[in-house]
Amino acid sequence: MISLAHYLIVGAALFCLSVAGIFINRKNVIVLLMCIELMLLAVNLNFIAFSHFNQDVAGQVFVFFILTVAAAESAIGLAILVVLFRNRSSINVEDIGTMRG
Amino acid sequence: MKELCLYIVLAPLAGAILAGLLGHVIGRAGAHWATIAGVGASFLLSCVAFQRIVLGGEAPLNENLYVWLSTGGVDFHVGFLIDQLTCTMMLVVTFVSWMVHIYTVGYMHDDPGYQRFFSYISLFTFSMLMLVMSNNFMQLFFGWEAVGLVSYLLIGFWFKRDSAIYANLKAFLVNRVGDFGFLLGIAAVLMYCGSLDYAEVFAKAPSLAETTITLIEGHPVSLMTVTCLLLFVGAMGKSAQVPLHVWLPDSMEGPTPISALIHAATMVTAGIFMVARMSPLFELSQTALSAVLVIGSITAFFMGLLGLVQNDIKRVVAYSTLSQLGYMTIALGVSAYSTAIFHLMTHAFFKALLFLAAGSVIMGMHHEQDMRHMGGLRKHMPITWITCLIGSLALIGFPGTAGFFSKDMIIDAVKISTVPGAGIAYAAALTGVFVTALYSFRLVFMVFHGKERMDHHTQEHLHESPAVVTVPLIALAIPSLMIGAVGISPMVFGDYFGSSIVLNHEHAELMERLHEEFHGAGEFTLHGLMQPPFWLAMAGVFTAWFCYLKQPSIPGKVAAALAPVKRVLDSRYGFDAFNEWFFAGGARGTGGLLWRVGDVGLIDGLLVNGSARLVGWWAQVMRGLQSGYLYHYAFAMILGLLALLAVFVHKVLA
Amino acid sequence: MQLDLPLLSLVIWLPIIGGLWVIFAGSGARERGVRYDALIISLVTFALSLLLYRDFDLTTASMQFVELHPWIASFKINYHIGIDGIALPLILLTTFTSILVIAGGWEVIEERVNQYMGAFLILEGFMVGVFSALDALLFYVFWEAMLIPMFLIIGIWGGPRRVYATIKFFLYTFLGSVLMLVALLYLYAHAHSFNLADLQATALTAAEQRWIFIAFFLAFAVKVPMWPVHTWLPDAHVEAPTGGSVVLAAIMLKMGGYGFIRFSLPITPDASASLDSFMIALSLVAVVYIGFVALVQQDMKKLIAYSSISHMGFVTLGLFAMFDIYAATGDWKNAAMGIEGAMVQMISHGFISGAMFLCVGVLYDRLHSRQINDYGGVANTMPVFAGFMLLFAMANAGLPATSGFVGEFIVILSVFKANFWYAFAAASTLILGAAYTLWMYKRVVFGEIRNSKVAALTDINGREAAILTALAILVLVFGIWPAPLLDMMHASVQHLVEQVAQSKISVAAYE
Amino acid sequence: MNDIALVIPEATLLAFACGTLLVDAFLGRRNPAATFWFAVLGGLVVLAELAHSVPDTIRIGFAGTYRLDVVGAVLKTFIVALVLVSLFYAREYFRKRGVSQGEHYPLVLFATLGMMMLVSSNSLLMVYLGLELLSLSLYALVALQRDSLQSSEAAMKYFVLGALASGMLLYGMSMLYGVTGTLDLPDLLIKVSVAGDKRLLLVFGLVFVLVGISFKLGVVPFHMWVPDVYQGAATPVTQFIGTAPKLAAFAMALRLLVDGLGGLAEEWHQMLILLAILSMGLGNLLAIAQTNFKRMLAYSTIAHMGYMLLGLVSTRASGYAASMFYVTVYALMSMGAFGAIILLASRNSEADQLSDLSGLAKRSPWFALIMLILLFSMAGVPPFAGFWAKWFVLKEVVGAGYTWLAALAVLFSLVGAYYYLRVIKIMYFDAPVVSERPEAGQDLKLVLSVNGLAVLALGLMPDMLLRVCLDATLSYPPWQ
Repeated sequence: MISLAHYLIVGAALFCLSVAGIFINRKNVIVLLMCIELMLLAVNLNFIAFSHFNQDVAGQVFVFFILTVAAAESAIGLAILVVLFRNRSSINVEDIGTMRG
Repeated sequence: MKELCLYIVLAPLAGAILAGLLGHVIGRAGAHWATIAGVGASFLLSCVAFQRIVLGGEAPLNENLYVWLSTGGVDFHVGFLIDQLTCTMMLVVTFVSWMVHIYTVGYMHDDPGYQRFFSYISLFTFSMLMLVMSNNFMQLFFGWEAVGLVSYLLIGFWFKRDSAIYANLKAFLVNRVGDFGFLLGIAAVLMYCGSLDYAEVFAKAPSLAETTITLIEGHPVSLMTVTCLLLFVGAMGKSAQVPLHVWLPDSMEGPTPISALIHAATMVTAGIFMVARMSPLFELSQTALSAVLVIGSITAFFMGLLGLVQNDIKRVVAYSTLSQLGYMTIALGVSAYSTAIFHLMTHAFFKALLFLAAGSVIMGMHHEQDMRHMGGLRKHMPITWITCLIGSLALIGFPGTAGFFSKDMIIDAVKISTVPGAGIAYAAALTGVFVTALYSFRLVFMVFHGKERMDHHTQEHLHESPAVVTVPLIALAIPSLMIGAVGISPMVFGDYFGSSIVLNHEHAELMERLHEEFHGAGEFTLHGLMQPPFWLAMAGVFTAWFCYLKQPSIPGKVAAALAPVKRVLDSRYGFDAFNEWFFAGGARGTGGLLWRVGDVGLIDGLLVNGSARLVGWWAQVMRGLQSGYLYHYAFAMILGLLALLAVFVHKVLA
Repeated sequence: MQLDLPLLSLVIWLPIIGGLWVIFAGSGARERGVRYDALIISLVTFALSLLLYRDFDLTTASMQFVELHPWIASFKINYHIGIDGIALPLILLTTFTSILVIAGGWEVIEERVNQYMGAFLILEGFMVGVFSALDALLFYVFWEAMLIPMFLIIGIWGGPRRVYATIKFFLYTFLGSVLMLVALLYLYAHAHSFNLADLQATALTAAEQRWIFIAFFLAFAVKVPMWPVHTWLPDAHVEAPTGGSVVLAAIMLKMGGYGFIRFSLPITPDASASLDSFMIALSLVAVVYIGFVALVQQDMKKLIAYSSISHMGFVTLGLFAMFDIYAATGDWKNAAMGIEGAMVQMISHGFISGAMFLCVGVLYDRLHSRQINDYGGVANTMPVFAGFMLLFAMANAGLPATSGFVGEFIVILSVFKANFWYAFAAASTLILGAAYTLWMYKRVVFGEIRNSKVAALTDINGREAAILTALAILVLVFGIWPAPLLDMMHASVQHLVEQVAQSKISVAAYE
Repeated sequence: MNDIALVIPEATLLAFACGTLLVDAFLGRRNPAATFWFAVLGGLVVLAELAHSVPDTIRIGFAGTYRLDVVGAVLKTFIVALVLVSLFYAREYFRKRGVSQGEHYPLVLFATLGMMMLVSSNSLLMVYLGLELLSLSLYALVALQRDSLQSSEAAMKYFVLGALASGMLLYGMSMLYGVTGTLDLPDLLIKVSVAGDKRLLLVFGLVFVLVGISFKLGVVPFHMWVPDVYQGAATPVTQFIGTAPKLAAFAMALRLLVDGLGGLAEEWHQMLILLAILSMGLGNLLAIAQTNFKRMLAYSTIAHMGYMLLGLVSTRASGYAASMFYVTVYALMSMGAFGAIILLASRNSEADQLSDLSGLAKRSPWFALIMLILLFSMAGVPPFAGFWAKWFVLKEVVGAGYTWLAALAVLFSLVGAYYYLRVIKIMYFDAPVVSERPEAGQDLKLVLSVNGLAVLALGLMPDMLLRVCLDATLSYPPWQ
């Protein structure tokens, strides 16, 4: 039997992975976008698990919204990436650091 | 009567304001006429007051003019107390001042600051009158400081001279040291008597005789001793008692008329007057009186010695003033207040005379003051010579002159006094007589007799001073001769001072004994011829004659033989050097240290700018955290998250 | 005739609005022409403040000319103003000094004249506001707002190190004030009112009082300024234009003393009593330490600035010696004497320091140096000026018959009752004050003409003479007859003493 | 139908936002002003509607996800008003720089819609949606300056960090949802207070939610995006980000922390104290070291948000009013400050360096004065509005018993005063580098003047705004 805890642990693990990906990755911005997606998915997993175990449908509704927003978010993210690449000719995370201090 | 007093003080003030503020309008003549008239009026009115109070036997006037301010339940007044003591002082002050005013017309004739000078001396007269006529400590202090101010102005009258402006600053500051004590004394009076009016204070004082206060934990001291000593510090400053005497010789940088008026006849005797005025307080503390006595003795003797080595004519007279002030202080110390005041009065006349005569000499010598370049002036300036001789005789106490009566009376009083310290005082006073005679006649002989040592040009132009100068000399010479004989009987022994001077029982006995031995002025004079002071004085005159006329080489030999002593005397016992090094230098050093280390270094450098720098440094350091890299930013957020989780989840668990 | 005008409000707002008018009307071509407007406004303000004096009732301690309008009704903050015998003299001092400042900058200020005059007028209004506010928040608003024009005055028209000086001035004072704000808020949490009378009536425990006292202390001590938070003053004074120095010395410093009187003493009487030896110690340090420091200054303005600190030491001394005086004599009447002495000292210091700064300003305008060493023998070329400066120097040294003497005299007399050694230390100013003032005077005014620049000096003109004469008259009048000044404050001081005598702790414990 | 009545302003705004998009697409090239005026018209209409929609009681709609209450209505009014003003600044900026950016206006309107949703949200879902609509629009706005490296860098940072923050927010929401089984905020409030042994999980979720809020507010240590975005974005965008969204973020905090998680106030008020101290400290400290005016203002924002949080710390109605007052006044001041940069900008220069302000008092006395008012106000010096803002939150902090916190706060404001003074020093005491007067259209001058004078007027008579804020939060806290 897979308990709520199992779902939550998987969700947490995914979340941690994605978070780690965001600050450990220093090469490619696209990986950042992927990590963000992953993070949202981790949250989705949580919501669905809770929704199921709480016998409440609202959580699943939330997931749909998250998915939709995630799509929009990716679109904007990629658009920004394109602009950045046009200006910088690089999508290296380490190259994004002209403003500091 | 009140109006009369008002006119007495305001007349010189009006003159001063007129000459001071409108000096360029009324011109030189206008200035001297205005001030001479003012002071003259003041003198004449003082005579009226004297006539009514002293001779007419009217009750002393004690009235307040207005409330200066009231606070804490105490009213501070401006008012007059006109009693016998005051009248005497008023008379002396206005008379000498008047003479000096007239004299000044001649003396300052060519000075560009003519109006200013008249304004100052009239202002001085006003201040001095306020001082002596006051009926309370506040006004006394006002007059006290006001005369100090004028003294400051007049010493620095020739403000271009470095020595003059050095001297006037010094005079003011040293006087301020005295005032420092004086003010504290006044504060003590106010605290324990609840008033500053003489009448109330003196009425209250006897009940405080046994009161003790604690200044240092565990050492109670008598209130009256503390108060009187503090007040006496003020007197020491003003009346130039050791060690606060250092300003007086330097004050000779001022024009000679004011040396006569301020630094000989009147202002410097304010301390003496004050102590006499405070006799009801001083009588309550034997300790204070002894201190007064000892200080007076030291001043009388040691300052006299310094007169011997001076070559500047005015400085000789200045040191003689110091010495004479010492005599007066001695008299105060043995509670012979009336004698002190008597000597004050005679001294005012003959010392003013001596100064003015010296001034006359200086004029004749074209502002040469070194006696080594004088000599034989007797022929050229006969009136000056005669009057100066009279003054000198009075000074040394030649029997019959004014100084004889007052000074011998002091010596007599000290002789029979049993106060602690009277022995020293007697010795000092006696030897002082010899010294006085020596330096006085050294002056007379060096200036008026012997070879003419001046340069040719000066010699050709030597002539007697004009009438405005000689008339005051003569006018002062008369009382210098006469006033002693006239005054001694009533002033010292009579009921002259009435209630203005109070003696306690013990001291009254002293005066009684003196009185018993006194049988009139004439007999006193004859008696005086057989007393040691006379012979000592004569010895002094003889020595002066021998050393400076007969065998002029002797002084040099003596000086060479006693080189160390000469050095000590030349350095004026090292007071000046010590003050310059310790007080002036020390204050500057302390100030510099506190400023650089305290203000600039610690407070500003370390605390204020230091904390500003610290903040700036932190800002720079913390800036480094904002590295510009996305992953650092994300990491910061995650750290923040974890920290919050750690703290608060832990809290819930606990 | 009793005017039905809100007189006090007029005295506050006329200069503020007038100042704005001067700034705006004076932009462009009329820049210098508005000097007349400014002068007239300041004169009218002074005249109005004299009406305050005329109609002032000397017999009562209660507030007069009270105006009370709701301002921030949500928190019961009111536009509540009124004056008593402690505020009135300070207000008169303010309005009077402002005239001098306007006149003092007449032809000296050449740049942005309208802003200069306007800033001073606005400042004047704020300062009067401080002295008349009866609502703590209103007080605070005026108190802080005052910093703005002063900050600009020093910064724009100041000397070479003006930026450092003005920022230091602002931050220093800001530091103290903001902590006072916290204290006021704390009081509000207890009293639910910012009305001064309510705050004064609020019961507080000893610990509370101590904290509040410390917060107030920082605000007021910086302003006074007391040692060791005084170091902004020499810098600010030195760099400020003459008018700025005058206002700083003559009025702004008084706000510290006023604050102690209005806030610290009545609101935290027990803390004041228990910390009084601390305050006295600082005051005496100010008198003695700063006196020595003043001695070695080479810059005239710095010297006068230090002398201000030293003289202001008497103010705090007079205020906080009251407890010891009471302990020694058992009579609160004696304590009142110290406070009145402090008040007189404040007023008189206003005249004298203002005059001294104006004197230095006169020299600075001609020679563009404040260094003592650049002068010497000024009396030869500027005899009239030398006379004025002598008077003010003597007043600064506390000579009797000048107002400078009165305050010091009363304070010394009263602290003697507390402790001989307090008076002993305080009286040292007699020597130190004379030493630094007259030594400076000697080096600047006396002596041979030191250099060709001094030789070319011209004596003061009519405008300068008028300003200095006005001050000279006041200095002398209040020296010769200070009674009217003290009569103004007797009732109020008496009331203050009664307030302070009343412990708040027992009430607080009971509650 | 009843539900629609609740959202008439929002619906109108949506319509206008879409309309603006269309107008820009069809008319924008020939007539750039058309887009602007259409957007302004939209703003005005919405404002009018909002003014008529202040409810007497709380009204709930859309299956409990949406609510209309006084505080919401007031905040929305403020937000739309601020947005409207910012449009004028934006137009002048684009005109000066010679660029036509018609996309700016619809994006602003969409962001405004997001803010309104956020303000009116009654469920975690609506909070999320409103937040995302706002954030996504802002990302786009920041990136809008397509040729600027700094802009795109800023946009990327903003985007990634923003996504991370919303991920955390969501994760926290999922936890809350899991424990309580509801997304409804009022429900949440009730269930949280009876959660008992599940408190640990709730606090766990709370921390994540708080991170989301803090990010939006830009509170240390979730502030790292603020300086870069403020500096990198075009000035009107920065201005926009720095004003109205702060109100929205405050609303978000109010909704989530008070309306939803009031039961955890014990925990979150301590967290807020911590965050507030860090923000006030670090924000003020780092602002000192800046030479770029926009970046300096960014750090000052961080500090200001720290002060704003102080009001929430007191956890009582007047405290919320204090925060609301603070954030409103702050938005007004910040609007003016960025407005001044726009005023100084020219075709060739952004004029965002501090040195660009040098000698402003000589070049333009009036606007230097306006700037002076704004800066002193930010420093919290009376008689300007910023003083009352600080005063109010400090009063609440002291009233709640945290006198030490108030003392700390004022000490930080001392540090803050320093860098505001430094700007004034540059304007007033330094000699001008360029001598010409700043050129700008009359409308900008008018708006900026009114903006500055409003700060003064609010300082002299703060009572009206205070009363509005106090009345708006009268029903708080909801658990009483």
